[in-house]
Amino acid sequence: MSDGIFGVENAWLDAAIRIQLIVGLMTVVVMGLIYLERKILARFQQRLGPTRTGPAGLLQSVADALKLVGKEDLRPRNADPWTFELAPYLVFVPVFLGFVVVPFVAGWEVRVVELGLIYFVSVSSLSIIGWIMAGWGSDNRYAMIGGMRAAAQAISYELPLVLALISVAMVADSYNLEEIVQGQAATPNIVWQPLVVVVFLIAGLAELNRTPFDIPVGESEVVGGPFVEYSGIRWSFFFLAEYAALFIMSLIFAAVFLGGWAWPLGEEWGRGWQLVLVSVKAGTFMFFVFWVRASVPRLRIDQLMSFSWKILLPLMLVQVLINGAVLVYGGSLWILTIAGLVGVGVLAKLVGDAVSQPRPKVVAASAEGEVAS
Amino acid sequence: MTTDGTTPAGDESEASVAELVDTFENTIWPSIDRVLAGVDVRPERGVLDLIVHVPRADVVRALRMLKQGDELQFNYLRSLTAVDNEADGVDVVYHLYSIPKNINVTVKVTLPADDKVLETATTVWQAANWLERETAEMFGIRFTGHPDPRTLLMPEDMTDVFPLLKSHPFAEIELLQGELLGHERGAGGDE
Amino acid sequence: MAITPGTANATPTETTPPAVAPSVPEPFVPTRIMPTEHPSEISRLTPIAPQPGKALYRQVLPGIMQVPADLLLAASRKSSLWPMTFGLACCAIEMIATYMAHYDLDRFGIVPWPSPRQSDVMIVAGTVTKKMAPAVKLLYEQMPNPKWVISMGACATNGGPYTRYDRVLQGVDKIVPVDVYVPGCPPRPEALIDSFLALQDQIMEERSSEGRGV
Amino acid sequence: MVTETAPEFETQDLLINVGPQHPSTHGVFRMVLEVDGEVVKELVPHIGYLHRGAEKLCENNDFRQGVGYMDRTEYLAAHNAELSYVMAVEALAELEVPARAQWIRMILCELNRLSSHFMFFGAFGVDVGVFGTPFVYAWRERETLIDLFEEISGDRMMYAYFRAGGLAWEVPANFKERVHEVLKSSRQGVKDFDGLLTENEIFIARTKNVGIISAEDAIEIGMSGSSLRASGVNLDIRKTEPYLFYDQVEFDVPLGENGDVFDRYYVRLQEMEQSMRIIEQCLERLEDGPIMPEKMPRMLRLPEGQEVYIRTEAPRGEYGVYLVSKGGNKPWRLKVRSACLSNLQALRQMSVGQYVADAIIILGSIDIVLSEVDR
Repeated sequence: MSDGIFGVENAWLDAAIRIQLIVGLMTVVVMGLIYLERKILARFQQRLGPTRTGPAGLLQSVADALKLVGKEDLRPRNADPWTFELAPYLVFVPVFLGFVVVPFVAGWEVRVVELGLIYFVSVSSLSIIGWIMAGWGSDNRYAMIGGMRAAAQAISYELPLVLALISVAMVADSYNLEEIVQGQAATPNIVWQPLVVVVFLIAGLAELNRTPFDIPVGESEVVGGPFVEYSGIRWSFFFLAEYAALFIMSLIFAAVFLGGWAWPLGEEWGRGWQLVLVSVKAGTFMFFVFWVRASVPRLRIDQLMSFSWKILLPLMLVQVLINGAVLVYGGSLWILTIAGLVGVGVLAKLVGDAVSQPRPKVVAASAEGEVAS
Repeated sequence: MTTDGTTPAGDESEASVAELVDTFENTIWPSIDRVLAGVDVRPERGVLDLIVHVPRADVVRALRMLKQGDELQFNYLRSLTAVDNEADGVDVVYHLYSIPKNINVTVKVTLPADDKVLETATTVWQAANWLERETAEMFGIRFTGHPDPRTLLMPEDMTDVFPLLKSHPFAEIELLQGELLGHERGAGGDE
Repeated sequence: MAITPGTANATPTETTPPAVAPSVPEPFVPTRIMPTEHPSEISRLTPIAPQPGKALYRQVLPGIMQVPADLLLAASRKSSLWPMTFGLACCAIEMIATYMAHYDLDRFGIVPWPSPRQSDVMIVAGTVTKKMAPAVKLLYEQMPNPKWVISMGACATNGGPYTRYDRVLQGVDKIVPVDVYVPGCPPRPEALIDSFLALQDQIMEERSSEGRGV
Repeated sequence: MVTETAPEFETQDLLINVGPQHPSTHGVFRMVLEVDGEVVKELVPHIGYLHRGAEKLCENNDFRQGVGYMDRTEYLAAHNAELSYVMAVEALAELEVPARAQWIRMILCELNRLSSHFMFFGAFGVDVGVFGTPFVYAWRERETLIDLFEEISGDRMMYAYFRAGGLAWEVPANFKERVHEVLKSSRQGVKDFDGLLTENEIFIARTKNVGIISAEDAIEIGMSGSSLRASGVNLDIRKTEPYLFYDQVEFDVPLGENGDVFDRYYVRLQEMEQSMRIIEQCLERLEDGPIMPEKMPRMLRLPEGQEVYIRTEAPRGEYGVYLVSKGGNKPWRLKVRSACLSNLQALRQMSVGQYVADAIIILGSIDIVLSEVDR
């Protein structure tokens, strides 16, 4: 148990200070993320992104936040009052609860929880209730459909996510995030579990409701999904929760798969280098999410569900079986790597031939082509 | 009366009669005349394609014969509209095209100005559905037997205004730009 | 603020005894021709009056703090105007052109948002017909305060080339209070960017007490 | 392809109003979907929100002023719309258009087909779900095309450049080099879209075997243009009834096989390559000469009691102009045959039984322009 931060002995006071640090860090980071996403997406589309508000547009998200605070607070007349009011908090709070276990740098997590991974997964699945409440409470058909879709998607992608984290915990032989990170001082878990990394990326995208899985909030179909009726500060809660979830998911990805602050030589070079390590690794996950959002179309709800239940889940079950067999009977960990790579090949082949056909030949009828009527 | 090519015994000089009665030899009139044997049809030479006048009573019968006949196969209804000629009624115009034969014909039906009722052509082509709804609400024609006679472009409860009729006035400009600057209405060249 | 014709400065000065009573130019009232309304349409086309907001933060803050608060809020509103994706006709294509890479409204913090609840500006881009008018009014009511309307193009300003047809509403300001008019048919993307700059100046002017005060 | 759900638990159908204001209805089109879960049981389209009486107003203006209304009726392909109207007036007034004007008209119509199809790819990409990249790619190409149109006619969208008898004024001197430049960037644009969307697994999964319409139904409903050719019907007015000099250039007409959303997308992609081929051939055969007939009547008066129905192949399908004149300088009746109106009639038949997300894509694949639907 690390001693209190700033030498504070009282455990409660220490926890309170750390939580305040996290909340402060979170608002700054989320605003930076919103600005970064707009800039990076603009760059993907050969645009400039916000440049006018503040130097190079840096104050853009500050302006957005202040404007949203100043907006009128609307509630549809026949909306269900309590569910409508409470939905933003039920989406926002679980994401912040997840930060208790996140290992930023060697001693800087809020609490070292023995079952850290299980706590993170169970807390992050609470926000689905908020989505459904938002969908149901705002008495709008689009919101209703968006809410139902969000529920279906979150449940069907929760299972592969949990199994992925379990199989990594089996390799790292502990649920405590700090021990998982310390165990990776020599080699990060991505080496042992390549298939699990791919499945975690896919399921992570689905959990965050990002393209190609942004079906609940797909603009072209359900016009913003459950958030259609929210405006002003309530809507910004949803918006901040989405980016906070992205931030926490990228930190967990960095910690569990890329070795967090331990790999390479994290212990020896002290906290400064560890901070650089964690931010670079989390940054790659976030850049991957922005990149996918700019280039991949949206899946349909039935394809999304069948992809999770019929492909991701069986693969993860097989992976857990192989992990168990190798770890119990003492085989070398390299067998896991080979099994993982074979799994990635199987996944690619399943996705590949299920969908794409040879390039369609469109018969070009010359002038006197006969008429197929 | 079907012009069977022979000129009626008239007293005009031979030359003027000849070019008066056009025998449409290079158009598709002969085959149409054969296909529409039972219908009293009057041809007219259009600028681009042949125009055929069909009496109101058996227009749908003629259209079905034109479509189903294996000689002409007009299986594509290009467009259906109406022309308001004020005093002498409204004529409904069908532009047909045969994809296999690559030929065109225009079928016209004149309706008297007082009772504008015509049998629907949706039984022959599905394309006529929306075209007839639009023509009905714009000219005040009632197509009997139309599957769903709601208005298409006008609001649902405005079934008594027919904008494309010549009698329907153009709207007056409510506020002229000049008036805001103090000129009286009609001072400028506002005719 | 619509230009109110000649009321403010028409007061004659009493100091010099006027040789002849100064003829106060009575304001010219344009003869407005009543549009030919179909009975069922009159109820649907009643205009919406702009209602000023409540500005709760001004009741909370002490006097001295109100000026910087106004400035800060107006500056943030000015630099993050979210229009609603709401194109009617040809002007919508020019509006899309302004969002795209060549003219890029994102530089000004202007991002099109699909739902009226989260948007501040309604760009009426195209001809407002009398069948579409109730929908435009509904969208305007759904937008939270402080909201602004840009009437883009000749059709939205006064009916444009389609004025002489009675199914077309001669100007969207007949049903919704408009802040900025953009001339052109369709206006060039630069004109739309200029209208946003004009709207931003207006927002900065409106921030003090007698402005919209929202 | 949708499995029948077990009937015993009673579900209540939901009425969704995809209203006049919706990000992917390409303008003011409204459809009311009756939805059971995610499957569309009934679709009722409502149009007329942009009915602004272009036909009635043309009757009040003389023949030269009608060109402006044609631009605004089909605002994505203004040249093609102007072409039909101008050819109708010339047919009635028996005006002989010089060869150079016809070649320039052909080049501009094909260039406008390119810019209209680019707009379709941009809007369709956003419907399928990519956040904005196809739109920006499409507009990068459209901006180069629009710059060229602006150099020629002085306006970005409403050109009014074709006049009864020929063209308004001479094209700029460097016309040929500019067109070659624009073609190079358009070729790059078509390659980008081919890479971005055609090979994309999720795009194929979303669009293959969705919204299928057979050739017979398409003909029965009166569809035209790429949507009809995607169902395998070989009907292209540039081939069947050649106008301008289309019979002197050779090009192919791409046909789809099973008329689904992917075929409609892919036929348009192929058509763009054919258009570029046509433009290159036209550029070689373009020679100097007058662009207006010498003896143009000062006040265009048309003969008494004549009528004509001219149809040309616009990007969305057959754009026909039926012009009736009873003498004088104003048309007695002008009817615009809108391709989108007929293509839209097939929407209900294609979308019933599919998912809600598919109904949105099917609407996008027909590529409608609302001011042409409602005129």
